[in-house]
Amino acid sequence: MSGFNKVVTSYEEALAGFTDNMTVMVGGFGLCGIPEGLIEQVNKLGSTGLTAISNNAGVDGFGLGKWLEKRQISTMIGSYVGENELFEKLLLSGEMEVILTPQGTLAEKIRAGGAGIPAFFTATGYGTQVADGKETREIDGRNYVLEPSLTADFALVKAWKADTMGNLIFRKTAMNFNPMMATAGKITVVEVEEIVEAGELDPNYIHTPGIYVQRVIKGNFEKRIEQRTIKPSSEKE
Amino acid sequence: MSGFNKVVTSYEEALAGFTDNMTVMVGGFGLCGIPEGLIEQVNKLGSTGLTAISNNAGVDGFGLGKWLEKRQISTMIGSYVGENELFEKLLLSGEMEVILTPQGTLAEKIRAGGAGIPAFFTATGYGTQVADGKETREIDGRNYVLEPSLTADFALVKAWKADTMGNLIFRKTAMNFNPMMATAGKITVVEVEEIVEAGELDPNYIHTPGIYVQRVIKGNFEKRIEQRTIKPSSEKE
Amino acid sequence: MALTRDQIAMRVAQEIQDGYYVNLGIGIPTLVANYVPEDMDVMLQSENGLLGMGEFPTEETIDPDLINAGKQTVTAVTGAAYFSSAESFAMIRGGHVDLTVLGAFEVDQEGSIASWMIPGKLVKGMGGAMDLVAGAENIIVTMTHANKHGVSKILKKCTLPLTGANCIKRVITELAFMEIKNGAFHLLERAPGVSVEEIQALTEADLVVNGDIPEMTF
Amino acid sequence: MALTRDQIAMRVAQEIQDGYYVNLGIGIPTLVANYVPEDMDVMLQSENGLLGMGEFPTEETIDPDLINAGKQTVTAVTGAAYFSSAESFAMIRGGHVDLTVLGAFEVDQEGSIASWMIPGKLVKGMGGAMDLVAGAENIIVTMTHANKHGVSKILKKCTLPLTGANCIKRVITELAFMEIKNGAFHLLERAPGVSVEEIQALTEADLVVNGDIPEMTF
Repeated sequence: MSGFNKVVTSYEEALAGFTDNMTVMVGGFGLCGIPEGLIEQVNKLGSTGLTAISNNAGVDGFGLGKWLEKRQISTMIGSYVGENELFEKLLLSGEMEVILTPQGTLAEKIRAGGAGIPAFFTATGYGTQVADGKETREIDGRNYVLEPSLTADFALVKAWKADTMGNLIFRKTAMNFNPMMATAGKITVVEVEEIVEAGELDPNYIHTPGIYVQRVIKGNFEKRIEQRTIKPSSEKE
Repeated sequence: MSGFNKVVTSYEEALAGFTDNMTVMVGGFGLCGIPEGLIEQVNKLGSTGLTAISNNAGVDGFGLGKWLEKRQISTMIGSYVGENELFEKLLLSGEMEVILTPQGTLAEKIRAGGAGIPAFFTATGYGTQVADGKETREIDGRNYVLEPSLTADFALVKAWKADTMGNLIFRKTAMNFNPMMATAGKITVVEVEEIVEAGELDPNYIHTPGIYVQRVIKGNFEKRIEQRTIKPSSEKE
Repeated sequence: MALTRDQIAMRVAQEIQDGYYVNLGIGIPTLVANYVPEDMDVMLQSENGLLGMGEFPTEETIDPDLINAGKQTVTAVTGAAYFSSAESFAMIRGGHVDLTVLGAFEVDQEGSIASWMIPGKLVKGMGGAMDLVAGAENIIVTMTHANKHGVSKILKKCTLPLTGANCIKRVITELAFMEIKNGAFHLLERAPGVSVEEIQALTEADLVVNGDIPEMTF
Repeated sequence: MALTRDQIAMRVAQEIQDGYYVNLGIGIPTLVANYVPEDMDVMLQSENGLLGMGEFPTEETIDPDLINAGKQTVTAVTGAAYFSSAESFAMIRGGHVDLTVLGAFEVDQEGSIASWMIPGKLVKGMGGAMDLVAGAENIIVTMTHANKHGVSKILKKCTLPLTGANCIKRVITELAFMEIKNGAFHLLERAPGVSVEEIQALTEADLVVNGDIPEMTF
């Protein structure tokens, strides 16, 4: 199925057409389920003026933290700064514009963008600074905020397995923002742990149908753990 | 896990609390993936004044066609009348109120209802009678209609397998409207082909997490086919 | 001579590209699948929740849980995926389907289409048609140019309840391939042996004819 | 005597019912899981995309693909399910979670809560907190009654940027269990050995004290 073979073999090819000032979504929650090699490649490209949409911005020196170090992001749309000191510094100094967005609203804005819904109402953030400048409305006695959807020039997604046609499955909580972002990129590039032949994934359990995916590349993942929490050895089941 | 055992063993129990004038969602597309036994039970109960939300209304004598025969539905919200003669008759005579809703808008209204989104904009139906009386708005040069979400007192859902905790998987195109409806019912009752122990369904491939499900019952399905189309025997692969 | 239903489908199929995700409506559009060039692959989307619709099943493989949007039993091809109707229309509304082909009762020079209802006579419901016309960038409408009494269906303004407003750009009838732009139909191709005058006679809408209009080739 | 962090968690746990789906925030709320009564089952929801969060893993079972909303490595219990963050917040916003427990910097008598930002000092982002307070019918806030300088955090009106307006109904501090209704805090229970006067002294908000206020029991 030549027309449906989405596999590329180099990161250059995976990010062909990626330029300065683009809007780019990056999957992952913390460092879990991030497209490590694609992030690295954008860092190598050195593209600047990016609007990055991602729940977090990695940690100092890893994940999107690398884009911060190189000052590649001019606007960051995310929900959590967390323990990323450089992020907090760039935010407080105003060097980088940061649009803090509630996590669920962020997820839904991306899902809406991919699904052709330009805006929706949500109760989240009503009465807070998140609602500043946005339309609000009372519906059936509750107050809601109108939230516009999000799309991107590129969506950089991490999946567990892809078939050659771009059908995807994710693994455990490494799924997080990846499926919605896959739907919301004009060009969706997916970095996976394993590429299988079409037909090897059960059609009944595909998380993201290939129609959303333009390119697939096999990556090598470090899978760094942010909070390594282990059951104390004294504790028994 | 006593508190999470959602299995009931009789249809009476499955529909306990179901009364006249309720709003009820019924899964299925045509006769594919409909909760046959639950539909039958509502027919037996003889409840009237129902607002039924379902893509179709079955066929004469089967599925929701039986509710039509008994005049149990006062308002039908669906997208397709199709070849159901009684439905068309009740619609044209005005005996039953029918709110024809585009299929994708219907699916999204139900998904939104379950997801706490009270209303969203869609381009579907703009400039048609579907938009009559609804707010419209131009966003980034396109015209959209504001659609309120849908919820129901009961959602009657058909799944392939459930575990005792109400985690569900659907099979092939029998999925259709069932997953969204499962999220949008105050009481969601699921009729399945097989009930398995908790832990037997792979957590990575559960279509509907048990949090949305209140009751599960094992059914026996006729699975009537509406359009039996077979490859002519002369045709070879 | 006017095209047969199969010839209309053949002409539509020429617009398909390798790797297209395509949604085909009921009727003539369904026939398009038969004429996809051998060296091209397309994936058919069925809006009830299937990407990768295959041919009809055999007696042995028939499965009541596997139907298409026309409620016919079908099969799934290699690489197919099943999903909910919400996901399916997310694809459609979100503009992810490359080509949509559907029938119509009427189209007009503003790009509006009527295909779902004849008041007092025929009420089938719009099903997914309104979503399809609103969601697709690339739509081809297949229809007959006029009814059997010779009354044109290619109109200045649709008379029937609309399925969508200002959304149709290309129409293929048994007589002509036309593009809608700047408030008029533009004649692109004629059916073999059909004259511009014959097309003009059955077109109520403004029809722009620029230079020589080529015949369709198959 | 003021409650310990674990005692606050124990008191929260008494509000849990068998079969509850519960979302526990970071800090004291996390401890609640340790005090769920033996004869009850709860399923913990983690908003990154897990229903049925289990205890921390061992060195052998640790999996970087399995973390909770606090980004800690965890396990999943029998009957768990994984899903996207969109689905996760559909659950939360749609009101499907039975109980949400989370911390706060301040709460006020209008039911507003501030928990995510101290201007110029601390910017961590709201994460899922705004969705949780907007989505849950049943929320318990756990917090300290006052800061270490004795300045009350139980206020007439929050001074910090809000996480949510008019959404909190129950608050448990190291001193008291209070309900918010009709524009005031209502004292329901005292920590063992803590007097109403001590609570009053550290409460800036209007505090309604009706009759004898029982001590908490554990």
